[in-house]
Amino acid sequence: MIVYIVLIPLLSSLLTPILGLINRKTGFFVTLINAILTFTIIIYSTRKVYIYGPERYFFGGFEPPYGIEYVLDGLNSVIILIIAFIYLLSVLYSKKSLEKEIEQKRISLFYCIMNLYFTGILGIAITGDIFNLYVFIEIASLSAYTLIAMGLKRESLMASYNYLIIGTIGATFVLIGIGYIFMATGSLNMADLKLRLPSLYHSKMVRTGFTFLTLGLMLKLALFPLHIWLPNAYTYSPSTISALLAGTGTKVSAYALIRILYSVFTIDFDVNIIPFSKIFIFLSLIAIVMGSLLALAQKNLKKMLAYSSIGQIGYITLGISLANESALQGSIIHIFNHSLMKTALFFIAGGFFYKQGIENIQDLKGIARKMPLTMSLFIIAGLSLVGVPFTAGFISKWYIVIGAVESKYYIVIPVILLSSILSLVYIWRVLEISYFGESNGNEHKEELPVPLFFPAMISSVLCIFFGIYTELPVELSKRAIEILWGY
Amino acid sequence: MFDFIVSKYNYWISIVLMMIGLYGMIAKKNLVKKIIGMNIFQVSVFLFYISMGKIKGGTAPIYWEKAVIYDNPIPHVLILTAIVVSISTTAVALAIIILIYKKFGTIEEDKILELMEKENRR
Amino acid sequence: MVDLLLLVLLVIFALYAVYETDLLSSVVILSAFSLIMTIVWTRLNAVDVAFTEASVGAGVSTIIFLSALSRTKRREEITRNGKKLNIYNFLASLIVIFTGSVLIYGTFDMPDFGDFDAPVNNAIAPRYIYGSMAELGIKNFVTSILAAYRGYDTLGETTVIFTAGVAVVILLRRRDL
Amino acid sequence: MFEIAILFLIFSSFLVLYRAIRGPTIFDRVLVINFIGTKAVIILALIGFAYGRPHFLDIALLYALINFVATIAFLKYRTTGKLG
Repeated sequence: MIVYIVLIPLLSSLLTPILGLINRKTGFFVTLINAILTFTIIIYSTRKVYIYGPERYFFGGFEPPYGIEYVLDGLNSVIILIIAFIYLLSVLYSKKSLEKEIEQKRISLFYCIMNLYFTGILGIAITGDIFNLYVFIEIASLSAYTLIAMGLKRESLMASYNYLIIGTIGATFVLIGIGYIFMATGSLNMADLKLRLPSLYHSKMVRTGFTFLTLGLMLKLALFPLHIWLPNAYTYSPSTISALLAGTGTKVSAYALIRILYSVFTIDFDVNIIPFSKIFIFLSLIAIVMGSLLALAQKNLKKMLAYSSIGQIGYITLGISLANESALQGSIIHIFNHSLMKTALFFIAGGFFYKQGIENIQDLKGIARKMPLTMSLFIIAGLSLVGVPFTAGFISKWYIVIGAVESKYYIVIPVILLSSILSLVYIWRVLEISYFGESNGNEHKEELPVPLFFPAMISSVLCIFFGIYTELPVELSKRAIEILWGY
Repeated sequence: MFDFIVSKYNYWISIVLMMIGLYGMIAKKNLVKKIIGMNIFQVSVFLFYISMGKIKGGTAPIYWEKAVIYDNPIPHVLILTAIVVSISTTAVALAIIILIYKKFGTIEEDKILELMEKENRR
Repeated sequence: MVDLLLLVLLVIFALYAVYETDLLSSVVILSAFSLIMTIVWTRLNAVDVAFTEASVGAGVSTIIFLSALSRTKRREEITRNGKKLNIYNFLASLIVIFTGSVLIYGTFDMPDFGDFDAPVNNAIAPRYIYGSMAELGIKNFVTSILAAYRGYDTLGETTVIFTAGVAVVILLRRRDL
Repeated sequence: MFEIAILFLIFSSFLVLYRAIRGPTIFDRVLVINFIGTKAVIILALIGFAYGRPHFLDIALLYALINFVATIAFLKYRTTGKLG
């Protein structure tokens, strides 16, 4: 069954341009059917994994170290669940939003690339082979470059080009890292590597390979000093794509990092043998603070959200590098929650652009009186971003703080508090302008059209829902931890 | 010492080549030049992979009655895949560069940044 | 000896391709770089890879570069604005030297070049060399791995080409589709 | 025997390197590529014989073809300023 998770998006990406020759409107429907079908299969197989344990599929029937395998276990089932959900929402959103942002004659090819991107990220999440990971990283990246380049402004081309250069350096670093590890072990299968590596932990080759693998993934993940490509890429791409990339792109790299750190290498290697943990806790803390500070300085709404993403990525890597159960659990829940809330915020920002053509925060004056419902969704998602109790963002931060206390890194607590206050400030700035700013002109109500409003509503309501009923993310992430800690 | 150098020089030269390419990618301001650097960088990584599959006295991994030792075929397979990935990246990058030239009228990074700043100030 | 000479030639070409300001010459030199690389790979017995590089690296990529140059500019313009550029170049070379030294540090306990007992050659490779003929009946081991054992990678590779093709069409095509 | 022949050919490639780097016009460089390409064909054929596996001749043939195409592309670009 799990083989269809990648094959259906791939098939639909072939189908979209062909059917697009007949009628342009088919692109959307094929993509929608694909998203629904994939999501259904993922729910079904996640449930199966949850009940019966990890599922494996051998391609061509060749057993693992020799052939390539798919593995679906507790960890990546969480990730593909959220990815498929965000993709479904983005596809629903895209129909109306793309009408204004993409030339209609290119629409079917655009959907084709979107499906290829979906194929790529699902492929990264589900593969059990380390070289296959590289191939799918390239599929996802190539389609992401193209999607970003389709933005309305000419800056989008430059953003796409910069992402291409940095992304290719990252991917090639991953390739070098795979080469070094392959040279030391002679194997490419993740499960097999986990067995072969421990006796080689003191080899310089393995350490260098590890360094380059993590460095490459950090470039893709946009951790603070390596983040330069992210703000422009998110700002200048079409609204649907901003939301899709913010919800899935960096999350999948975070997943790949967790997989490499804890499932290919072991926690003993990360913490005791090399000083990985210390360096990255430090970097993540800087990322958390700097992301929020830079977000404060922005004039453009989407750019502000993009910089806030950099801060939130800091939380994820912090949880990963603290390397204990609660922190890692917090990190996985944060991947889940941050996808929901950032997607909601980008949907709403795209909605402002669709309805009023607004991009800068300064121009939002009085918009809350024109679109009260939309603005209330913005408040919900924004508060969740800040981490107010009873929202989803609170849960993940809580787990990370517990993890920090367990590892006795007390400095984490003031930093998280500081960053929460900073994010409250930048969310508040938007709210203040939109509620109390003097608007010029008419103030009759005009909400977003339903196709734009509905996905934004779903994702922001879920932010509250998962803040109160925490069972689903907590249980799923607990299962993921069990996989990583091996019991 | 001499043995050490002789036994490693192949890897070292491929690393030197990688670094030449990486320098071209980072330091050069011309957009096409960056892509040329990228090509050199990736091809040198491929050279590194192929070097690790070589065995002294081995022959090409195609069945042959007289063969005693075959070279390791796995790196060859991986690199066949990677070459195609590399050429695809080049193609997409050059397509973006053509569009950039159409919209900005130049392919020098500094000039494009200047143009973008002017636009933002307005 | 032959291999060393070829590698030196590679380094000269690479340096020159990065240094040259005339982009057309740079592309020409890059093509020569690929040609020499093909000979190196044939010396290392990677026949199939050399095949692909000869057609893709030296042929297709040169033509792609040329068609891109024909729609943009031929010359790289060097703007010399004094110190700023120098600091930038200095930083770039610092990053490059650091990366390179980490990579070279990693080579210190690598198995020697051409070592039969290296782990690469003993973990999963023997199964392909001695078993694939009986299992699949293909004389070329590279082909049998590419098409059967790691066939899924090849599917990914094809998808990458498809992605690149659609990307180029969507970015550059002016007519309807 | 074959090894020495290969060495000589590589050495002759070094000789034309001067034209590749100094070469005042683009034609000098195209000529260099053509020259190196031709040498490469012969070297590949020789490597095949040196290793006792004449299958390598296939690559040499492919090589000769590709070399030709690239040169044509260069010259077309140079004369018309366009490709296709």
